[in-house]
Amino acid sequence: MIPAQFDYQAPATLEEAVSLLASDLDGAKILAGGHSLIPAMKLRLAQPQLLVDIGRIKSLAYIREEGDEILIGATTTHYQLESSDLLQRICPLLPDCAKSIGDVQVRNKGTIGGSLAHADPAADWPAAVLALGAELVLVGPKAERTVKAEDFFVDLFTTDLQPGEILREIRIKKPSGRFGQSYQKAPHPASGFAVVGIAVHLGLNDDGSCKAAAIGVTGVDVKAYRAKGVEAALSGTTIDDDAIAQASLHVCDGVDPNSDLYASSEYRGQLARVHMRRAIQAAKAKAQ
Amino acid sequence: MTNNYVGKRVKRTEDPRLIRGLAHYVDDVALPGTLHVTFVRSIYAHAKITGIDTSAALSTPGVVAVYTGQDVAGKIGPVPCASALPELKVPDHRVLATDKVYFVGHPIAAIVATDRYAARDAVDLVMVDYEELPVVTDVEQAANGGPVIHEAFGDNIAYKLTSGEGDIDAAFTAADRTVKQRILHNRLAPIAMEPRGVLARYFPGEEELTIWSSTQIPHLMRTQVALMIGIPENKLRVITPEVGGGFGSKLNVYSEEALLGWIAMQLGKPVKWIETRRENMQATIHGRGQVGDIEVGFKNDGTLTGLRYSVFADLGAYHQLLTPAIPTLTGLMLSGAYKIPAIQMNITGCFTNKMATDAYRGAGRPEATYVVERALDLVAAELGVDPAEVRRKNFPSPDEFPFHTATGLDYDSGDYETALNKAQEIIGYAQLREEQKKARDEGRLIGIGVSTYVEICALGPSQAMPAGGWESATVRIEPTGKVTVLTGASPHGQGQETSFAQIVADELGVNINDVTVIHGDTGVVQYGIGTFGSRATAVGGTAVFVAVQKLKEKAQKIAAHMLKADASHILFEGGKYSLQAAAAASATGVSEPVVPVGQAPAGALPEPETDGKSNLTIQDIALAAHLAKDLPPDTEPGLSATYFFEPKNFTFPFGTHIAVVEVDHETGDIKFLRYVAVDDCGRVINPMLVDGQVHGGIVQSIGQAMYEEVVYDEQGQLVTGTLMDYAVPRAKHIPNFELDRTETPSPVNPLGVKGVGEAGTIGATPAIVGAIVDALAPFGVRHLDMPVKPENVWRIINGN
Amino acid sequence: MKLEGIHQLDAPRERVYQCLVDPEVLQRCIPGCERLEKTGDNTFAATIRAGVGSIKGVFNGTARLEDLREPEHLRIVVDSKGAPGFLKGSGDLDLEHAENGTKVNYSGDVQVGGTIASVGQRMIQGTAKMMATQFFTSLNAEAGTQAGEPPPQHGFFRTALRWFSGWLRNIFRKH
Amino acid sequence: MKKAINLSVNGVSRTDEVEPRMLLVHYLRDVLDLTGTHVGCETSLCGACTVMLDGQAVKSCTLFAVQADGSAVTTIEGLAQNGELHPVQEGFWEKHGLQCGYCTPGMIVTAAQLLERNAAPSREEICHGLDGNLCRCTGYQHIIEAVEYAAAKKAGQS
Repeated sequence: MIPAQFDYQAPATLEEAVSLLASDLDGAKILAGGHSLIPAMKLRLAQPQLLVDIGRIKSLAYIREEGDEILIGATTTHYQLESSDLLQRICPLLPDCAKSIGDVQVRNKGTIGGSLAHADPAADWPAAVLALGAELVLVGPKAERTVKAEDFFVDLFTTDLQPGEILREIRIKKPSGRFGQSYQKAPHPASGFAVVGIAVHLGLNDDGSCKAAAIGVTGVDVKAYRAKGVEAALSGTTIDDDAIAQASLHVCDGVDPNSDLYASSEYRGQLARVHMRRAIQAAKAKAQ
Repeated sequence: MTNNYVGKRVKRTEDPRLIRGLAHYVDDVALPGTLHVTFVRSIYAHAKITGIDTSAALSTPGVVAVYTGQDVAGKIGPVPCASALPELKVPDHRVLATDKVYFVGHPIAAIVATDRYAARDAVDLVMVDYEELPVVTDVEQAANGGPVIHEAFGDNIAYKLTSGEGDIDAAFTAADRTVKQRILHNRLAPIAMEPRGVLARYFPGEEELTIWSSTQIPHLMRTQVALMIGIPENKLRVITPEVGGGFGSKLNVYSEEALLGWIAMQLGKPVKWIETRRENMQATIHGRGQVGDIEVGFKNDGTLTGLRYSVFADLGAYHQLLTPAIPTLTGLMLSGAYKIPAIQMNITGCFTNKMATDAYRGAGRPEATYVVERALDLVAAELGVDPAEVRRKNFPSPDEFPFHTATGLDYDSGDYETALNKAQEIIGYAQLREEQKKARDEGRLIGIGVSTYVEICALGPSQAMPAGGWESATVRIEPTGKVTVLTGASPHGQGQETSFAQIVADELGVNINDVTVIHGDTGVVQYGIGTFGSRATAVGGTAVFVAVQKLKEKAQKIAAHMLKADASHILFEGGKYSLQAAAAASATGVSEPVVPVGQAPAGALPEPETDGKSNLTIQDIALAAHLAKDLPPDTEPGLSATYFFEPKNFTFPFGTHIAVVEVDHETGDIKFLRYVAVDDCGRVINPMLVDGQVHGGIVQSIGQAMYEEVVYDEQGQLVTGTLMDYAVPRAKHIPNFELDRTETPSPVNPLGVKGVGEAGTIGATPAIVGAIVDALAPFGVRHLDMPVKPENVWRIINGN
Repeated sequence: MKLEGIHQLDAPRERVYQCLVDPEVLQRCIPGCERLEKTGDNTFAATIRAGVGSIKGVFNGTARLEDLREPEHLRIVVDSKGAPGFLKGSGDLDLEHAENGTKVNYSGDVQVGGTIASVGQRMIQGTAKMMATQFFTSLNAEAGTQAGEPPPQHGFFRTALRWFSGWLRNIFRKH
Repeated sequence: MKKAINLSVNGVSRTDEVEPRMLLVHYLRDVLDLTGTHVGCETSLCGACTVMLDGQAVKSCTLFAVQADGSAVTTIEGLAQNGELHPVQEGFWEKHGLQCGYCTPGMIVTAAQLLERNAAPSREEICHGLDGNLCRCTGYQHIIEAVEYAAAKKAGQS
């Protein structure tokens, strides 16, 4: 319940945060909403020496359109994403995913950037950003770089963030043309984390056939991944029930699903297939 | 007497402080200079302690003291076990481990520091060297040659007991058929929302120790802790402030309570320990934890002939207060709501490398009900008849009460069929079965589960209880007319501050706001037993009721004196004593004051004016009784009465629960479609409180049936160590409950009440599991073990 | 918890074996191993900073090599304790000749206790998988150099990890 | 090293020096003696510690007091205005939405947030809104009814 001691800094700017982080590459940690880090600290599973609180950098919390992109600041809370009219209009997958995270208290404080950087294998956001082909903007002491979501999640709780780097922004191409999106999740009854979570973005041709599908899967493997087998199987089909069912079978291609007290590997695989099918169907139903 | 409150939906008098955040739980009590205690607990399930190095912890800023098992050896007596069973093996259970640890969470050292943060820091600095020993967590392995936990005993069997009546062999010979089933009762964590907590303060001059504890049994705890630390019982005061739920987990005497008291005496400063949720999962008792084999004999027409149940009870590493007794309660209730000529139960209680099991809401009776109800479902399946009909067939009829069971009990009163009928009517049973058939044809899996339960409440006659089964009450009316009720029951959320006030307000004809119910302070309240076993209202409420009658007897005498009439002519109605109309005319002055009344000193209370009055409120009388200027001869001043109520029997509430579920073919998800509960808890004091008890009980049943399970791995590590993995039901997990009642008063107490605190946890699990099994009946399933998780369901549907 | 898997390494069996019994190499391969000091024949004192992401704990204990049958078999036994609990396990490694290298059959048993056991239920398997993957990835890199050559660089591991973790994990299963 | 914080709690301005690791819930309880906010778990799952931080319901056990620097906190003690119960408090009393009362302050604050965002929630929306709060006594049904009562009451007021 009580974390170990640490030092705390609340820089006013991102530049300051970067330099504070650089001052102790091993012991410093970024604190955004704190809803991944603080629980770990309270159990003393994480004992950083220095917390650099970027939650106070107001300019890091935003949702805006710019050209053909949606830009989301790293410290934007789950609730801000859930309740954004703009997103509801142009990219409903984000609010859809946001509202299934944790509970209202967690959504009020937890941030998208914090969640992505933490890379919990059962977190919801990784699935959504994968399905949206997001790019993540990382800022370090020397330079800023952009990483594709697909390359960002490296392993269990491990991302491409290098020591000293901070996730600054999430960039998403504005979905265009005919499309439908959905996030379907089987929550753990105790923790609320995704036993499986499936985020689907379905691009449709004028005739209603599948132009391209992009699908993110969380909870199944040690990290979130793109279900490329499903995407490929769906592509070009008329997305009828049969095609959806067949494509969904590929959700665990190349993956050995996690096994834990709640769900065995076999059952988790089944949940992934079922939720995949339901997510695609829901996305199709929502397609304009 | 008035009828303003009892039986009505009266808003709780407890609530204004609770809803405004102004109530005080243990951790909310702040004493200046309080030191904080944390515990170093074992991370191994079974190991020798080969060394403890506390030096680093002691040199941490803020740390005042560190105590190990050696430091307290010989100074604090063993943690008590109050269960007396023949040849029971009782391990020496010390407040801190000495040479060995027996379960993960076993306390090893107590750290005292100036604040919570420093105390927690020091925990990481105590170095304990362990030598691991072989671990046994499976109860049957423990019984059958697994590693021995307490070496002196030679094996892990704490006791064996056979109970029941009737010729069991003849019963099975007489049977046309039998069904057998192995049944598991999952180990559960009570999870009171407020974890345990203790605050202790010692005044060396007065030699007075005060312990604030989140407990259900302040007086019993006082006695035991006084014995443990060797101080006179009347120099120890136990205060139970607001208690954030107990469910049996606080019906106990724990290491920490005595230890904190002892530390406060050593250091001469207040010391506080507040349990963390992880400690609560590890080191507060668990419930259930039985695995047994049931066998039922029956005739082809469904008539039951006999029932046999052999069970291994997983007691954990040590006995807590009632650990060994809990499975014996299962034996008492194995007749359920049915006429069963012969019943036999064989219990083998075993030690395992886990936390002790003990009373958790229902305590042994949910196990019995679950076993019997599952068995009845199996009988129905075997005979191909409706499960409700098998039940109906075996009910005793209302005129058979008191009904003697082959478990040795006499059920007080009951009308089981009426409750069943009512539940079936509400849910539209016949039509529901039709709809189920139709749904099945459409490929939907809908299941209906029926449970007709009886429970044993109002624990209980002292003969059957380790520390007495009575309850106490004092009712007094203060000079200003305010009514004070002191109850030995120690409610912690059940709402007796309100329901007892309802009883008293009606009996005295006063406004409920004039009644204050005080409980949970041994310095204020006469000795009492406590709140558990659905006893507070049936036993404690009766004590209050009878105490009020005693008080009224006295008031009546005084009233007669004041109204100058014979007591037999005084009528008490609407809170007023008055001369009966007919008698008024013949009223004569009964007596003159024996002692001449002097002039009242300035500032004295105004004397009641009685001259010329034909009636007096009981509050007028209370004032007169206190002023004592003009009382009948041989009358003690004051208006107060105390009563200790000893019940002659338990009470036996009952009811019918029907659950309707639908399971998802693909995911195994279980969804409630309906839930109807018709409960009969005798006379109802406050229907709103009764509904609340039933709701809460059912949801704990939903937890047991579908979500909750304390899991230790083979090495004895508690892998469901937090609420991340141990699933307590949330609002989204519950159905909309449709409740109703029948009301069969109990003849055991003058109130006619039976108790309702555990009804939901006892009645609901079999209905829920029965419904899930029924939904899966097309797959040939007749039983599933709890918790029934979606994966289990999915495996059944998919044949693996 | 049981772990079992097969790893394909590029180096010849003898070289892989040599790496597995070389404390310096082992220290570099065991994820988070900050110290591995020889204390006797095939026994070592070890300090391991184990964990994933921001979740880390320092464990002190012993490591022992047993049942050494060069170049085909050995067993590693680890027993350690730290503030978050204890971590112990044993693993049997069977090395087989394979085309272009060595096939390592691995079968082990991992036990954790204390905080990690009570709170990390859903992550223990993943963490074990990940650490084993890291171990074999590093081992493959180490075995790719000759004895006495400078060890591969840190940066190499990072890159290698990213490339290898995906396919290695797939052949690594829990039972 | 201690940090200075400045915040408003239930409308009262507070200045204190706290260790960075001090949790907001401990600051409220131990420093300000506002003990209505409770601690029921260690893993941000029970919701007993819920307070409003700048108008948003948050779990005060999962925030450091330093993070609340410059913010306005409302605890259960600050919910009633001018001696009048908040409609949600009233609902809990009317509908017997509490038994032991331990989860109640967090439950009430969360429910208040729910009604601010959705004046007429369905039963399902209420359950979703209370997903972060555990109650072990009531079985939730009366809590749901309490929220419905409060919604109706608020609708009547406006």
